[in-house]
Amino acid sequence: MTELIGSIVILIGAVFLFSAGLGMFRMPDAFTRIQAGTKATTLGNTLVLIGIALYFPSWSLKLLIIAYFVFMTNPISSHALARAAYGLQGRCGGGVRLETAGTPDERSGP
Amino acid sequence: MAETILLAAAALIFLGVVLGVLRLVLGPTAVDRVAAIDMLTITSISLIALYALVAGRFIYLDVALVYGVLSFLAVLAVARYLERGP
Amino acid sequence: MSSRDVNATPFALRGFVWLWLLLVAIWLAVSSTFAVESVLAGALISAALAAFFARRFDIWGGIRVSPGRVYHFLLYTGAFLRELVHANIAMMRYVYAPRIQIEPGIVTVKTRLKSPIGRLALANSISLTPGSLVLDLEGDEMLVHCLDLRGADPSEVARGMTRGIEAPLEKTFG
Amino acid sequence: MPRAAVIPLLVALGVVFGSVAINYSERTVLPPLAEAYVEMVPRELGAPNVITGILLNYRAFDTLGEVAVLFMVAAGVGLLLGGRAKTDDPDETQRTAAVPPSEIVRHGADILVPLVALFAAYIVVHGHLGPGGGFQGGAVAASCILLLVLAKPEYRVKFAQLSVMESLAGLLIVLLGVAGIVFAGGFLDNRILPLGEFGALFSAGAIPLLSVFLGAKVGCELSVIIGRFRA
Amino acid sequence: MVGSLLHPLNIFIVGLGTGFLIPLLNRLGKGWVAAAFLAALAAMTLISAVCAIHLYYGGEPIEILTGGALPPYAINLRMGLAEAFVATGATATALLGAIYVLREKYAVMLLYLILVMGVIGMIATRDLFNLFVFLEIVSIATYGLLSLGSRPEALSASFKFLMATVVASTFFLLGTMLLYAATGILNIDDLIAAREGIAGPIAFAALMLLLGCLLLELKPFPANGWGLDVYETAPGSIAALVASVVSAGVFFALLKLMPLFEDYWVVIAATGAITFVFANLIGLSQTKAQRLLGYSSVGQMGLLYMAAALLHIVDAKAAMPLVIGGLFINHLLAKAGLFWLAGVVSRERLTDWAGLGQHPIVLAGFGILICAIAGLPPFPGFWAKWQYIVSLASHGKFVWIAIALLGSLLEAAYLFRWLALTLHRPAGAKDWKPSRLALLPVFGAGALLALCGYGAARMAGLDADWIFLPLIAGLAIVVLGCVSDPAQRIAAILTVAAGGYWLVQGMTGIGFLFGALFFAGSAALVIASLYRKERRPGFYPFLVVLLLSLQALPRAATGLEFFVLFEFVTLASYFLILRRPEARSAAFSYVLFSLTSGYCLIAGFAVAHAVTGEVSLSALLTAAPESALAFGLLAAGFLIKAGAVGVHVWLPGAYADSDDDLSAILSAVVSKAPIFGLVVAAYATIRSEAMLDLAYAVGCLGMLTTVVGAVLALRQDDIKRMLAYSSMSQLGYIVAAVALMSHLGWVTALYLTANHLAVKGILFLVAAAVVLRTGRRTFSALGGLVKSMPVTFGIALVGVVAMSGLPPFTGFGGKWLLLSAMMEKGWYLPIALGVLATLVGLLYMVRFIRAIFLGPPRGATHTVPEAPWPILTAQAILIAGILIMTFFPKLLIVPISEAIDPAFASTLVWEGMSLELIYGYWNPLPTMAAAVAVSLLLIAALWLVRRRTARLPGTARSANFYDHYQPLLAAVTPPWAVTFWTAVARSTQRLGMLAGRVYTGNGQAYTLTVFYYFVAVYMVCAAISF
Amino acid sequence: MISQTVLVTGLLLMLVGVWGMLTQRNILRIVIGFALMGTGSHIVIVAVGYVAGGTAPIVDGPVTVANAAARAVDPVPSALAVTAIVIGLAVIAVMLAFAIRLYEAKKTLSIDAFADSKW
Repeated sequence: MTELIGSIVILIGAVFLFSAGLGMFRMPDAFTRIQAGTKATTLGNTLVLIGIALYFPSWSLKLLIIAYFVFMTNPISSHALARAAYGLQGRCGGGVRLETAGTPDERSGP
Repeated sequence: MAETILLAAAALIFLGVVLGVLRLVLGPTAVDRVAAIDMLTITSISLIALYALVAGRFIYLDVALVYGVLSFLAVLAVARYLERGP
Repeated sequence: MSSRDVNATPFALRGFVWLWLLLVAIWLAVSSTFAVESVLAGALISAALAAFFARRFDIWGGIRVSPGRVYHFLLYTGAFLRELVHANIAMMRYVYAPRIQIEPGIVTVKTRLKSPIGRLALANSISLTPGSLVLDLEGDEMLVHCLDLRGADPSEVARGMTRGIEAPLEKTFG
Repeated sequence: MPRAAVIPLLVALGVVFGSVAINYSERTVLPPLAEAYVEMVPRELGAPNVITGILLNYRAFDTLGEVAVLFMVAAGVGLLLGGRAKTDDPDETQRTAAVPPSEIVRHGADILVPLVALFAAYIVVHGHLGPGGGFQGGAVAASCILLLVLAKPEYRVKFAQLSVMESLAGLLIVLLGVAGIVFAGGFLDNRILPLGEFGALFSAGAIPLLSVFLGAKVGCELSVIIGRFRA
Repeated sequence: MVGSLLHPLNIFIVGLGTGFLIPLLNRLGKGWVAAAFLAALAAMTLISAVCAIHLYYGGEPIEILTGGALPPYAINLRMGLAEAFVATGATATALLGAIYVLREKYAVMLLYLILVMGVIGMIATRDLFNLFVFLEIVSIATYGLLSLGSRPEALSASFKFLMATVVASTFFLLGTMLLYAATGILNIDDLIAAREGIAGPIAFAALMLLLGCLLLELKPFPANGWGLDVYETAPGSIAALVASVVSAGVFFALLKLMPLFEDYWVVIAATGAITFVFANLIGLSQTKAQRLLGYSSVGQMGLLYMAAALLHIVDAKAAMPLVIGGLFINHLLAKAGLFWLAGVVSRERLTDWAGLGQHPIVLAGFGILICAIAGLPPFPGFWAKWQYIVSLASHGKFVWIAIALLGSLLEAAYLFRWLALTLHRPAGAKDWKPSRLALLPVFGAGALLALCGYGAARMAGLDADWIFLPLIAGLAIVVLGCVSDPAQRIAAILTVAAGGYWLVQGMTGIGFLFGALFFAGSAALVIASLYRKERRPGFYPFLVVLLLSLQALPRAATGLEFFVLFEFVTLASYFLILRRPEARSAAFSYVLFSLTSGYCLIAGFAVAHAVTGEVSLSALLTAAPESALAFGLLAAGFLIKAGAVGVHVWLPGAYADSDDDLSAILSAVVSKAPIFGLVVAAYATIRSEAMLDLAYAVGCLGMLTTVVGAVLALRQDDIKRMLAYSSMSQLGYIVAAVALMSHLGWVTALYLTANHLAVKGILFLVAAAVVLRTGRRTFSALGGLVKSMPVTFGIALVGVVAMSGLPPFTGFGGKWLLLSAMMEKGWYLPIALGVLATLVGLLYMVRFIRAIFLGPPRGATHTVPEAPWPILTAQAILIAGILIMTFFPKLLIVPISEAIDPAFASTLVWEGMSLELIYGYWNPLPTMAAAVAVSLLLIAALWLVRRRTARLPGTARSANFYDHYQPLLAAVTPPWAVTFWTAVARSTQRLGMLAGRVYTGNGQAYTLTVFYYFVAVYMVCAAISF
Repeated sequence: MISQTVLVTGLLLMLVGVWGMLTQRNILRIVIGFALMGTGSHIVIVAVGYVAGGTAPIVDGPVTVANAAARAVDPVPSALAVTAIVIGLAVIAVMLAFAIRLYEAKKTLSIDAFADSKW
């Protein structure tokens, strides 16, 4: 029974992961892609790990650590990425609405 | 039953990966690509964990952990690189 | 790495203890075994690492534990998880919509938090919830990118982001 | 390079690789050498991880060479990048300072670095038990330095300390190898220490020890390399 | 305990241990680092050397086990004799070169040390993947060391190097793994044992990847631009390391895996051949020192693996140590030495090297290394090439021999041109002082080369140590020269005389006759050299080497001995000619033609050896008729050296532009060496009619040379040039006489040889005296010396009469004998040519006397003193010889007949002719009477001419009596030969420049070439195997 | 089947790397080409070691000393891959260091600017 529940949890996680991929694909600009793609995965990943923990309860401690680690790192990396994108685009004040397709061109070289 | 569901889950995740890879290839900017990589790494952690489950091997989780550490650093490094500009 | 010359010792010692305990806990979780030699090795390694890092990173020195703080931390956790699921589902609506209709923008969010770890937790929480993404954190202002600002008041959106999270965090970390 | 010149090459290489790929058939049994390893490593070395057993005993000479490679790269990159004038390019330093990492990244690093270091230690000492070992652990350890470098502009990699550490670790590895000649069957033989209980943390002879030295050395070397690239 | 300390495993422990220790020691101080570094290198050298010695004396190969398990499971290494030898060479070279990096940062020493260890690992390991690891260790150490060249072009060259070698090592990795996939084996010994089973597309691709990597690492043409750029731009010490030590490791790896590539040996050989030829071809047009050395290195490696593959093909296991080892050690030490020298000199362009001649020590080192690279004796490359050619000749692989020789010739061309450039300092060249310490490794390499050369000589089967006598004597004279100049001169004369006397002792037959001639001529002419009062650095040592080698020549019993001495003669005379700045281009063409001749000889001896199966020269006697090729090659070689028409272009310059006393020696004595060789070679033709036709062709060529030489001599205005062409003409007679292959012919040949030796010695010394006293050397600027130099005039008259075939002196008898012998054989065309040549000869000889001595005096020449005593003494001795031969011909002819009797006693040619018959031609009174009458007529004619010029003093027409012949002469002797050879040289150089266009300097293009090279190797091998 | 897929992936990655290193102008991109080629070769190594239905050769949990030989994949390529990866990393590090020096020398990263030595 726990296995079935576990697998269903995993499936839900997989749905989130898939939608992250879809968001990544469909969203119009870099910021929104980061929003949809890299962060929606967190929940999906957590759910998958929970599902696995239901299969093998003895693994749960380590899975917890992995989940914790992802929770720690994922916002930091996406923040750094967004900040970089923002810096590339040029700074503007708070509350300003962004052009949806206004991402900067790819730069060549360092 | 559970196995079928797992299979479906794996297929879904795989589809997500394909979409991510598409974004990685299409770009158009470096930030987009890195964002795609970021997304792919987390998805990969899930995939590795899932593979550990299927193979029934606890030790594979170590791989997921190390992978998480290193790929986080990779994304952070590229982000910092982009931030410093050309 | 900043070092504090004055009254460094008690601060560092407190940091050492918390870091050590955290690391031992993580070690045990990661190795998932309670064999004597493993625990011993973990304790030793954790002690060494804690001794090495606690002096260097003052963030660990700011941690204090009391039942009230633990309670507020749990409150924060619950609020955050709820927010996380909520935001993810909201995100799925956008993603699966036939046409993505969004109006992204940037809002400024003010925060009262002072302790580094608290500010970090707040920013991470905001970043982790899809729909908002912290672009920068300077002083008491946070620049947040919002996925959709259609028909919403930016300041209202900003207040909504910290609601339920900031208060328990302030109680926990100061 | 004009693409017209490259395309025929890729076609030709594709033919070569294609002949390999088409004719490759998946193995169904282990080749004799591998089978022998799989049986010998747990039995003779007492290490559950066959790969580590191979790397740190049977093919330890390779591993030593690999350590030498990293050592040389650390030295060579130092030669290439270390001798440059510190402030030869004002632009460069200014640019680095212009965009300091955000507070989130800095404090995130504060929290993550000890964690990552712990993972590194875990991976190094579990080299003979799980999918880890000196190299992997060393790489993770070096990623601590990378994290610091990324998150803290004021952080300076301490090349002198690192090079002393890596030298000491290297010497210890060589000494361990020599000890293998004196006390066991040959150069870099791990059976200079008791094999211990199979699967325990302290087991498999000198493999954990070697793994720790390797981890320290690789970590230092990669750190030096990372530090040199920071420019 | 000592044994275990010297175990080869300790090389790795010491190498890595010290490497790891160096950063720690650096905290103590730089001195510690340098000391540990040198100590570690020395320990590695010592261990390898002790292993090599141990194995040489029959020790078992030393197995190095690691990991406490046996080979298929654990990595094992092996120190066999070959491994130990190569390792010793590599470590010794590295130790010598270490001096140059002692001042660098500690990281450099660390990289250097681990690189050397890595090379030994490549040499010793028996595991394929371990080989990859060591390959990478070596590569990465190289990359690190290349960063020492901090100029932008050095950096970009390093990056190109990086790109290409990374691709190559990826090939190796992939190949190793695919081979493992196909066989499940990583141990090289097991792979070789199972090589029959290595089949199928995957294994094939794996083998090709491995082969491709190893070939590419050896820098084959055209996929080697990256390597050349590095050679050009890296510091000399690092380039030396890459070119010698690193290449040694890669080459040995290829050698080790050679059995795996059994079906593709021919591909390897072809790769090497293409590389060798093209690298040297492109080397011809280089202007930068290190790039030139780079081409040479690449070429040498090509030769090395071509030889290795070919010896595998012909299964000549016994020859392998000498050929491979010799070529290897030769390249290793010599190339390292040259790169070091380039680093010490640090002048990029070749032309900037001019003026190094100011430093005899530098020059000596440079010369030694150049000779070694060019494959000249006594260095190991020479013996190795000899053995290579002998081994291949016995399997009929003539094309491969030709390729090796062609490439060597091209290489020698640019090397010797470079050497010549350094000798003479243009005005305003910068002064430069070499540091003694920096030159130490260069000389260390030279000394090791000499040592290895001796060892290689023994391996090549040379057990006649007296062969080295000339060199040792020369060395002794050099040492003496540092003490005192007069002592050196006296010692040189005494050495030549005493050494010659000692050498002649053991000779018999024709050898004895030639030996005696060489001895007498050398002893007489060397005295003349005393007339030069100034210091002549390098002259006496080389003179001693030249004359002693010459005198030793007839003593040679085997082809090898003969050839070695012949090369000594060539080399010593080359350096002697080169001493004069004006003779630079002459010396260059001299050495080129001499080397060509040498290569013909080496091939000829090798073929002879293959046909007869014996090394002895006398075996040629029994060799016919299969030895037609051998005879053809030998004859070609000797004819080139004798200055036969068509290939005579080197001759006038070499004889005329060298020092005056040297010209006498060269023309009188040294030119007889090829005659002796021809006599020896002609043994081969005795036994078959077909071969005698060949001899006839040689005879016609000889007579044609005589005519052309005479006509050309007539055209000259320069005294020495005229004498030089005259020499050519006279040698033509002798060649024809030898080619007669009859008893009478050979008697004539020897008789003419003796005559020419004496006469040309006299005449060149006359020229020397004239030049000394008047400072002029053209006929148009001289005249009337008879009053001021009467003795010289008399001597010259005797010489001219003796040479031009007029009675009463020896020349007459010689011509008479020759014509008789030709009549006997029915050679009518040569007779006609001979008569024509004699007439022309008469003309130019008359001119010689008339223009110098009898014509109207010019300038203040009538007040000059008589020739100095050393010249007169030498001339007196020679005249004494002529007189003896004139009045007591029996003294000469009887021994000659006796000497050649065994050769002809039982031949077809010896048809019923008897000794009495010969004397019948020679003695009759009428002949003598006619001769006296003709002489009187001649004197009368001369007197008349004198009267006429006296009556019309100072008119241009009478002064240049022969001017009106000039248009005619110019019409009949256009400079065909010179034009032809110039065109050959030009087009060769142009071809080289054209081929050099593949080096665009673009790293990506080079990488692309690397890939295409692999694909080409793959396709060719696929065509071979499927 | 699995190993063939992986093998083809590795080989294709190598080809991509080759394409990149030969057609790109920017030295950093060229280095990336090399890195891709190296990674491709490492993937090939791993593919070569796969045994149908095998699992990691680590004695733990379901894999016991007794059934290891039957269940494990070939450990040799994995062991070699570790070495190869480290070496590949080292090489890339050196290449990047050279790239930095090249950039400093000429203030450009275009490979065409570095065609110094010829003929």
